[in-house]
Amino acid sequence: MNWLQELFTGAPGTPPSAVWGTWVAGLLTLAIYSFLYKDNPVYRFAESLFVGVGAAYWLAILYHNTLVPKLFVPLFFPPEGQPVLWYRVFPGVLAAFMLLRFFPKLSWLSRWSLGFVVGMYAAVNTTGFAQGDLVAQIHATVTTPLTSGGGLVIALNAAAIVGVIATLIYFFFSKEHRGPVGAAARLGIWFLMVAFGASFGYTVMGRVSLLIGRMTFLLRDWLHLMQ
Amino acid sequence: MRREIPLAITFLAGMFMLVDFFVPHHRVSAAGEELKQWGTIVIAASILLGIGNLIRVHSKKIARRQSGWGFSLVCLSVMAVMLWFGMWPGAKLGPNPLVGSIAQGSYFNWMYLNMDVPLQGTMFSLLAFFIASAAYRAFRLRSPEASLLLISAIVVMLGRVPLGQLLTKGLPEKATLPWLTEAIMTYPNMAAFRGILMGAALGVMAMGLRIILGIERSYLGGEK
Amino acid sequence: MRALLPALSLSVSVLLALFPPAGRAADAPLSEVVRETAAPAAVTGLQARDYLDNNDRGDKIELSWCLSADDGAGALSVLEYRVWRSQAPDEQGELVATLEPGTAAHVDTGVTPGVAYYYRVEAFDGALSSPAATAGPAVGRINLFQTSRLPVLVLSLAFFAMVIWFTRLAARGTNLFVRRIPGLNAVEEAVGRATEMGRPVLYVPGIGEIDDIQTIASLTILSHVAKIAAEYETPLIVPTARSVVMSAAEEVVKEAYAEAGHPDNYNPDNIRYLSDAQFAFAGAVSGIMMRERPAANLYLGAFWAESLLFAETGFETKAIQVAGTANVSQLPFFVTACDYTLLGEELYAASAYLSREPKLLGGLKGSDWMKVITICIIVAGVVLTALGVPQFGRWFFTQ
Amino acid sequence: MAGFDLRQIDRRVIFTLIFVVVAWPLLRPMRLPMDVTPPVQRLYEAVEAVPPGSIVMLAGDYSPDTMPELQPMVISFVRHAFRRDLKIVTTSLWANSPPLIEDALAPLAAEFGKTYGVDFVNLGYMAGGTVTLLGMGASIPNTFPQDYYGTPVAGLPLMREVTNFDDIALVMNVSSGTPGTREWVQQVQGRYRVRLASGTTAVAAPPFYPYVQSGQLVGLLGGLKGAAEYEMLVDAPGDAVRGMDAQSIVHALIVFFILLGNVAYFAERRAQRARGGAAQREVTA
Repeated sequence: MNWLQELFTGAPGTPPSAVWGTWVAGLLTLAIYSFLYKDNPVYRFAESLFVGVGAAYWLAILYHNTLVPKLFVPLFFPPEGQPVLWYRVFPGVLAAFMLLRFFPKLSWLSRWSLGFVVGMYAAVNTTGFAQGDLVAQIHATVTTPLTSGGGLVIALNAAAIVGVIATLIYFFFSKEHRGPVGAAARLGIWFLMVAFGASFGYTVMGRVSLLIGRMTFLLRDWLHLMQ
Repeated sequence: MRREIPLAITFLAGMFMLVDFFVPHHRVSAAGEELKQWGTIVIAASILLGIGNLIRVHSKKIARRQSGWGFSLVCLSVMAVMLWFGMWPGAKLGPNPLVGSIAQGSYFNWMYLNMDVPLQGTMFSLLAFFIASAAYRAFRLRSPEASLLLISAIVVMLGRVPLGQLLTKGLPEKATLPWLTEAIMTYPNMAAFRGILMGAALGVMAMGLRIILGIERSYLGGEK
Repeated sequence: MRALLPALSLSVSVLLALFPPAGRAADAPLSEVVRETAAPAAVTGLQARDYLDNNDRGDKIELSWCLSADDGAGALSVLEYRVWRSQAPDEQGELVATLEPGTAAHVDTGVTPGVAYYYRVEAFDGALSSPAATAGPAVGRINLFQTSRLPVLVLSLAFFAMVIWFTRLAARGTNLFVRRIPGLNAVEEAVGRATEMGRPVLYVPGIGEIDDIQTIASLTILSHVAKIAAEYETPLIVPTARSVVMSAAEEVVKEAYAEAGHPDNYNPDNIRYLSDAQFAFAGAVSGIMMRERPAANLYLGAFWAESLLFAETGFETKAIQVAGTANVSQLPFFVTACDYTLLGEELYAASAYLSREPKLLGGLKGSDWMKVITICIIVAGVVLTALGVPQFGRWFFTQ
Repeated sequence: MAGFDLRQIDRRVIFTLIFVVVAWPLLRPMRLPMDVTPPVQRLYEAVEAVPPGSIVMLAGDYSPDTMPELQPMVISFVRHAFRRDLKIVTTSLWANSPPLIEDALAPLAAEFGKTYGVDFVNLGYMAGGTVTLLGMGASIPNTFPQDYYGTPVAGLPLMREVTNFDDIALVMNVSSGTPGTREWVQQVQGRYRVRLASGTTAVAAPPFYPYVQSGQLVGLLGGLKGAAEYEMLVDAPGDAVRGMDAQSIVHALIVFFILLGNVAYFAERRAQRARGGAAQREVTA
């Protein structure tokens, strides 16, 4: 049985660790799918494994890729010919404060670090959204081409401008939705519903794709049933 | 003081980043650059916080023998093993260490690719099944709005895959499902999301303002 | 690859110089053969000036010149241009760039702002350099404001002013009008229906953390729902996915029962922490729906993929369902499976409407009037562009 | 309704059906024809327009859960870039990405004879999200002082050519959430004038169409279909193209389910109305 042999040794030249790995991955995949029948201990085992592996991965990569190059190397092991970045002590202290959350007596100090991070993020988000999602979108709407591209495209472009305005009016809360405002809001909801429909279609597509990915793994990489 | 200092830090960090956005002066940029490097370090610590919390919750469960403590034990043990593989400092043995390294070919990498990857991937692929079931049992043309939504959804679902191309083959281009789908995406979908984007931007900006000015303090936690 | 090309062309030109192809040697005037040993022609018209952009840090100087006459012409081609920078007019200075043939401009990015520099550019043919063209002094001008970002500043300041203004008005007790969100009526009807049927109400505040603004908005609405439930004496079940959210929900519901005058009816067992894991939580909530058969299911807050499972199971048990979330990708499922859905911002508006908290009202009113301004700008811009005045619209270009 | 009630079908029957319908076309491919949509075409052309020898950035912000959709995009982009002699610098704001990117880079580097450190560099993961993006705007080597393996960037020849986004001809962001394409648009594209292309999950794609219309994104790959079209354009059909048959059939099945479910729903409502029962009955049933 060629196929059976391949199942346990992999394609010619596959290292044993890869074959092992595929088996582990295949069995874990089935363990998760067992949830479709009903919640069961095998699923819960796989789920706990998932949490543990995920956390360990995150911690290790955070250490190797962020803390070492950004904090430990500049402070303690500067590359030859480069000075110690002594001022990295400050973020180091703030990072340590953050971890004081675990000690109720000192947890108030973690607010310093939190304040730093939250303040920075707040400002960065404010300018980012203002430039990228407000001003840039206003600019793009105002400069929508309305003179070229043929009758249908011009009509659709004009409709899109109307759609933007109608959507904004739908989310206007300082006036009852009656009269002309109500009519515009009504138009807005139609645009929203068509957009949500598109979202719906795309979300279905995405979820199905993930299943196709796992099935490709099961049928090809593990069971060697696909060409 | 336990509140004033954090609020002052928030204000200063926030205001500086705002200035950094508008003022290209090289001294501002230089200071801004270092501050951003600090940001990554402190944020890294906040991620550690989450992982620490996880360890705490599961150890408590094990210590108190709460229901399902065995699963907590599984979680913590596998975590310890993987951390040993990934971070053991004394293990820089050769050019391609298997332990203490995260590089390709290490034990750590093996665990990631063969355990974390399939588990994460499979977890979310469950949703394809749930969507199919909900499509049959819950998605209803219950109102004109929902009907419009579902019609648009059906057009997009068929028009975005090769099947839709096949179904309307031979029709004039502007009546084919792929064309209709692209038109929906490019015009009404774009317009509605642009409106949503602008509204959401205002929400974020208002929140940012409140945080920097210290009006919004909920992130600092409850006690005074 | 890129390193190979010059080397290749160098060897070709050396070969050509040593063994000129027969036809060419015969045709070529003598002068050209002699020029092989001479340096290439110098570049002309070298100019150095501050990088024409008001938004840089002042660390850039822009150079431009006309190509050497020998660039790309004949066998004596220029192999590279060399750019030298110094702080004195007659010094050779530091080599700052070597550029490929055909290049007639360069931006020097390594300068100290505010310092005067002199530049020399030479054409080099592999053996000899042309006489240097010189230019300078040029200064990288220090900029104090990113002029291209002016629209961002103007609109942000206008918006911030309105937010602060409305917040202060609200704090002083001025009655700011916010229309009632129809979704709230649906929520109240649903609770009423559950009371009529003698079955509990289920309220899921999402699976977001406590610092998620959606969760905070949801807790405001929860307080409102709890008051009605307390008045009607209908059990209210609140499953949560985060332990901190659970404690917050406990506080909120307890307080609401006290305010409604029924503190004794508060049942702490109904506020439950189920699981942090997404699908485990979804499974457990579905279990509650099947077993305890709530007649009204309210899903308000931050939801992700689990939205689908809730909506489906709730539909099965024939409960009245009202949902609301700002996570746009989940809205379609709620709209098609629930009786009423609060879309995006409506969730925040509902919480501002109910709580009348000045900071929320101020943000909401400020956003509202900013939307009016936005609409005005769009209309004005489109009309002006159509009338042949595109400058207004272009002003909003910030890149 | 007397007799067989459509609504009583067990979920597990539907689950089994989905399972079969996905597996069948994978085992017996039909190769349905496929056209390329404008956002994908534009992305392809944007990469084609980058002069050979330039440096492009592959920013991978995704995790294994969305790998089936996004990994084919990463593979196709790397193939496209290597084929056009572009150098690749990869970065990640998501901890989960670097090994996945590595998985795509290694075989393709071998295929095209590219050298690590000279033709491509994997800078690995950096915490900080949006703040990290701004740090890169100021200085990429200071933001990523070491690569994924801990080698200082000063020791990598390619990184000597990179200071900040001025040296990057194009950024391809492959993202499945936050931080991701939206943050790249907000913080990098406008602020540092970067040519930005994006490949996202299908779930995330519809809200990005305003960015495509405005030109903030030079192109967009949405979900597995976008990935499949890109695979066709770079002339290397892979997992995405292979998945399209199954995708088609499952979509048809789900549309069928929606229609069938609604027929049952309206039939039931009509029956109730005929019996004189109001909506009240429906709830107490």
